[in-house]
Amino acid sequence: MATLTLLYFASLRERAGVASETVDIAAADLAGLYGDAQARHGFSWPREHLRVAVDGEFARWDDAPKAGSEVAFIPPVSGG
Amino acid sequence: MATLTLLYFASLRERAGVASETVDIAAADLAGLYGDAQARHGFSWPREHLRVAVDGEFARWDDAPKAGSEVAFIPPVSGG
Amino acid sequence: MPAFLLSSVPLDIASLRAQVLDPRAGGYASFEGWVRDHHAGRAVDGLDYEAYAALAEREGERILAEATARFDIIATCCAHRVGTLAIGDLAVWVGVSAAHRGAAFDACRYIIDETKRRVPIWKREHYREGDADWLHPMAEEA
Amino acid sequence: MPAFLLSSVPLDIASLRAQVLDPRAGGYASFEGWVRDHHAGRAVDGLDYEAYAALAEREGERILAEATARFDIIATCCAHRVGTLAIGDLAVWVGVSAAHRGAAFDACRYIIDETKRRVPIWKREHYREGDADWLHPMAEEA
Repeated sequence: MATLTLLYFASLRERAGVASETVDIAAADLAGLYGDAQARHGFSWPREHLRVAVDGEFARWDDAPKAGSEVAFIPPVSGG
Repeated sequence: MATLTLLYFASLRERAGVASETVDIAAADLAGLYGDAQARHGFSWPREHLRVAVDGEFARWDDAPKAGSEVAFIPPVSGG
Repeated sequence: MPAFLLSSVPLDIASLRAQVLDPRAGGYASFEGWVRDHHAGRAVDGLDYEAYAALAEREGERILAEATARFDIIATCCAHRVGTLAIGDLAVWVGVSAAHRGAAFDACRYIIDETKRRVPIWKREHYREGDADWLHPMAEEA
Repeated sequence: MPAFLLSSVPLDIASLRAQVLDPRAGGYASFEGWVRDHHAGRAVDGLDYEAYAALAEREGERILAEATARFDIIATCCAHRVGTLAIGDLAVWVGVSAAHRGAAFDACRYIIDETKRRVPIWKREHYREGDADWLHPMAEEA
């Protein structure tokens, strides 16, 4: 089965206990991918408050997961 | 007769050929003082485009000249 | 190409500033964000910044390009720290040069506003009481 | 007491900036005016600044006090060169620290705008063609 890499940052990373993990592509879109990760790690963030990025570019939740890609869930930012 | 010191800056200084001069107080107000200086040095600036200061503070053209004071005619500024 | 830089070592303001110097420039506006000793009523001892580096640099350069297109400026640069910072440390620096000051101010403000809003960098505050928290502001920050 | 300084030697940005550093400050905005190589379509080689020092410092400090009263800032300082300057030289520097960036930007802009409008300092431009002129702008400068 095809896999991709999930990246976690800040409170998501702390909650997941890992900065990244390689997962099988079970979901049909990035939204489904987040739903699975959310269930697995108990993330409290509803998807509506996050953004998603693929290979270092912002993406859309209804994009299909690509094998070998790097998918990041982006909680609200606080730089500056 | 009482005297005061006139200060000239920038193009007024160049036109007058001096940075300061001590003059007898002949005029009744600072406007008159400028009128005299204007006639003496051929300043092209109408008084309406200048400000006047006495002893390092902005003053009014209808203020009376004070003996021993320092009066500066301030052409439009261009700092910064 | 305007540069958006992430740095894990202290920012050198003099060399950042030198990147935007230009003989055509009459005005230069800069902004610095410093770590302050309090936030939302709590005493703060220091903080960590974490970034999604690949996306942060790309999104940051997009912001600088937008500012260059939108305002009549000559050069701009932005740098942001990652890692552990103490009170008073420089967290972010923005510099903009322009022929006239209005464009320099407007672009500088645009860049810091958009950087805080869009660039994937996160702050974890260490409170004097001993706990720490990642900040994920939902509304526009104060 | 916020300081407005006239200097006949080059401004030292690092030590000026140090005057407004404060652990309560989260934002710092600064403005620099540089001598540029052209003005009103003419090539410029350099310039002289002349000030009515006593009044310039007093009016400058009045402006800094106004900014402090009007905006929620922590500290501010402004310095202006007098004497002969070359292209690229720093002519004026303004720095403002504040808890939040909006006040820092607004105060910084207020201070440079009012300084250019009110402080008795005059600029004499040297043109590449060899002549020179005192600038006495009648309308708001560009």
